[in-house]
Amino acid sequence: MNVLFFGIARDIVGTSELSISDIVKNPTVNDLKQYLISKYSNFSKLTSFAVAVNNEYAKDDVPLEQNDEIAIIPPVSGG
Amino acid sequence: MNVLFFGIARDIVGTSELSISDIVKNPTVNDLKQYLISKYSNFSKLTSFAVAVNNEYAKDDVPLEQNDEIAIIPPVSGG
Amino acid sequence: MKKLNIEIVDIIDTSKMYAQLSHAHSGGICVFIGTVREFTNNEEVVALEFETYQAMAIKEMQKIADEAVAKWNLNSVIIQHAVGAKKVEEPVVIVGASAAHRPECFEACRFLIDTLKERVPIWKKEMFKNKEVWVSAHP
Amino acid sequence: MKKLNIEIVDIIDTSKMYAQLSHAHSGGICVFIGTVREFTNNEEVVALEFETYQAMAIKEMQKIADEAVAKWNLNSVIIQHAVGAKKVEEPVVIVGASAAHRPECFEACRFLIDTLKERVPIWKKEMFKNKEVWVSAHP
Repeated sequence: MNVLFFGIARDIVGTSELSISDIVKNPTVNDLKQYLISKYSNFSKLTSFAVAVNNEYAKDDVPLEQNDEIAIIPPVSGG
Repeated sequence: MNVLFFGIARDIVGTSELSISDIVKNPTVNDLKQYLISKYSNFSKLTSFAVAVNNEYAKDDVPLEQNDEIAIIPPVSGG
Repeated sequence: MKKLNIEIVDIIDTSKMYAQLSHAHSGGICVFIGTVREFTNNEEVVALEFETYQAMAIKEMQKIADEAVAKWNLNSVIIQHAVGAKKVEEPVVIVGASAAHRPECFEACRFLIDTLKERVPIWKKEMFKNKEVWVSAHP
Repeated sequence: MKKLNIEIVDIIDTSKMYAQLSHAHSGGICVFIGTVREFTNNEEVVALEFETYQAMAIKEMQKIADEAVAKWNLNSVIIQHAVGAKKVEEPVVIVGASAAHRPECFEACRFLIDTLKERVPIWKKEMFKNKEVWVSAHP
């Protein structure tokens, strides 16, 4: 499963794209969040972070498919 | 006493500047308004009209001096 | 230093707006532009014609700008109104304010246009196909 | 016909704004421009650096524009955000709405910028002399 990282999330993992294989089977958005927090403790220091699936904000219970475009969205600050 | 007319006030008197001599002595703003309404009845059909003295809105009791710049301000509609 | 731009013009050049309003101490700029609309009460407008009592108009616009600067601590203000005949889609007025934060510049910009419409001696005549009407003149 | 302009750009050209927003059915246009401010909490800002998740940002901006058009019956909307490094006094975002009357275009313009700041995946890093800070990242 490929995951894209932006802003401070990219700084935390040290790359803009990560291939993740050691996650639970049939993971949900929430599983991915927990995975990231357990691997990179700095995610728990953020105000919050969201997951986008195919360019849309996704709720915690959304299942992640192999071909989805998945991205980690730290707190936005445009404008 | 010279008086300037703008917008519909100019249309009512038919000129943009009028020299008025047959008004009461030491006239006030209110005297000028009454003079105009009596001479040109269409002034009474306006929503309202104001008098400016030396480029400032003037209240009814303000006395008009010979050298003042006096102007009739019908309802404004800029913008 | 505050930047103020108060003018009566023949043609409003909206492309100059940013240079007139930007400021190192500002994070937000709000601008309102009034334009000629094709229809008024379902009647087709051919043009609007504006005239002004220029010396007094400039004085009133300056007062409005000063009031806004004092109330919202603005860094820049523009108030420009056009005179003459304006066709559909042409700009007739532009007001704008720049401030440190966005709530102030929005509130100030709204105040500028609302107060201009109440106080500044400018008159608008709507030119329809078969008649001309001085706006707001009659009840 | 509605005019919509939704873009992520390197440099915002404010001089095109009027052509993008003017409309024969509009009497009012309201525009907000966000700019780089010299100081944040009394610390001097050298530059702001913006990055975006472009495909998603465009999609979110389109949704925001659609919501505003539906709510206020707008004739034109622009939403443009810049990416890359921006220096003091440079524009970083421009949003605007045109409508028949001014209350609608003011309300819609405020909605556009407020909602963009809440939802659109764009990130701002403040570059100070001795440090860099991702805005809003930490509580």
